[in-house]
Amino acid sequence: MTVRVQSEDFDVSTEIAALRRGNPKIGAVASFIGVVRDVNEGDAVAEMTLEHYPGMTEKAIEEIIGQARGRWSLYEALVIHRVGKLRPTDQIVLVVVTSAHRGDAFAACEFIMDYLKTRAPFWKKERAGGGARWVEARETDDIAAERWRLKG
Amino acid sequence: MTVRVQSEDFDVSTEIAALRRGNPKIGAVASFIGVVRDVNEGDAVAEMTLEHYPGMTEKAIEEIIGQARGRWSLYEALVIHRVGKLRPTDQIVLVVVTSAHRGDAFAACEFIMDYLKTRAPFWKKERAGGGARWVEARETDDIAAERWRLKG
Amino acid sequence: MVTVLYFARLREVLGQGSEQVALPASVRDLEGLRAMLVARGGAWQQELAPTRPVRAAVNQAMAMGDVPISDGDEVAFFPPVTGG
Amino acid sequence: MVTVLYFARLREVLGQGSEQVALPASVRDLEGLRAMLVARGGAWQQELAPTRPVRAAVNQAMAMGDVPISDGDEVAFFPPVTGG
Repeated sequence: MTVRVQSEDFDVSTEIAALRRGNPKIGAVASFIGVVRDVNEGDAVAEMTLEHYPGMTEKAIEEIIGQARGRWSLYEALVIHRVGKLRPTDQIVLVVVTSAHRGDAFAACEFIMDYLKTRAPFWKKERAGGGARWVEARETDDIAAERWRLKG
Repeated sequence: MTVRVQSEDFDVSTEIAALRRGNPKIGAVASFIGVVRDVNEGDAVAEMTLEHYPGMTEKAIEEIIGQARGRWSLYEALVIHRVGKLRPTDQIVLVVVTSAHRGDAFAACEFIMDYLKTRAPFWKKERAGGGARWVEARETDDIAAERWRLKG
Repeated sequence: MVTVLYFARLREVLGQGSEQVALPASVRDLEGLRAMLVARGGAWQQELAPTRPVRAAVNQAMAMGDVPISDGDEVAFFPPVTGG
Repeated sequence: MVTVLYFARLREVLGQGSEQVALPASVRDLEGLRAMLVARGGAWQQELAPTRPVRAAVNQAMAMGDVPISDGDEVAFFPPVTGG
């Protein structure tokens, strides 16, 4: 498993190629890219800054991936999360999961994203027209993470 | 929506960039790549040939994407499916879905793959050690497609 | 005349990918056409028998037995799909 | 002494990202530390009040109120996370 917290951008093709390398048993690659939108809750967003808790963030994501590996049959999993200043259309987060069959890859990829949204210590501050404000946690993210308790 | 049936390989970064271009409202990009495995049902696979029904295949995939658009809030959807001779570790299929929020993107991407596996006219012939054989449809694929009837 | 297409295993076993078939007045739907082809015997009888998991399309849309067919239609028979 | 870290809005409002805090013998768990900080009044009282949705970690693992803490530990307080 690979976890990286970085200010640099990433390229999904490059990351998938590295994750697949040397494993001809992989049949499925599910991936997710989170992107900065130019609006959030109705406000135009000009820029955002992502803060994290160095050390704990990486551990929390490794723990999330570990849980996914315990639930589904996976080969590899990768999470890259950017920090620092980001603008609309910038990539924020990449999750890639490889497995033999697609069901495992899809489920694990979505599980990792849902848990990352509620468990990994990152915080967003948005600068919109009127000023800067810390983004409030969304109840829908808690619900998204919670539903995995009822499943498989 | 974009549907391509082609013998050429594809690059996921290039395809995602084209799909995202000019839409700063996209917050989520879910994608799936299907890959030729070197084993299938216990047999070593040396090569496979993918046949399709020109015309109907494209229509069937467009119909599947249309159904996904009716169920979830999506911006764009792309399906590329290769035909002709493929070898282990070759990419077979790419599905990319963009949306404002990740739940829609994940669900639609998996739905499109599940329906494509049971509704789009493609057939695989595998050449293994002993000779060539047509791959039999898997009951698990029917089950995967069927479960969407109960949802959403 | 209807154009009849065969794909994958069916194409190989029946030895052709397409043919033109004249429809007798008694054949008005997909099931009728299938029965007419089965009546040829041999590989046709074996491969298109009602017990076999053959799928069909009429004018490039998946179709079941009672879908009407008429001159000019494109009808296809093929095994369950295995793409993706 | 424990190291106490603050992140995001808490870091800004409390005006610091980290501090060293001497633990009196009466403070043995996370809840005790939080109450001790609330007793400073002002922004501390307001931001760390039990009614506020503050999250905490002890030695970089998410922690609830009765988790014991002792000298040398790293304790962090922060708002609900909003990454991804």
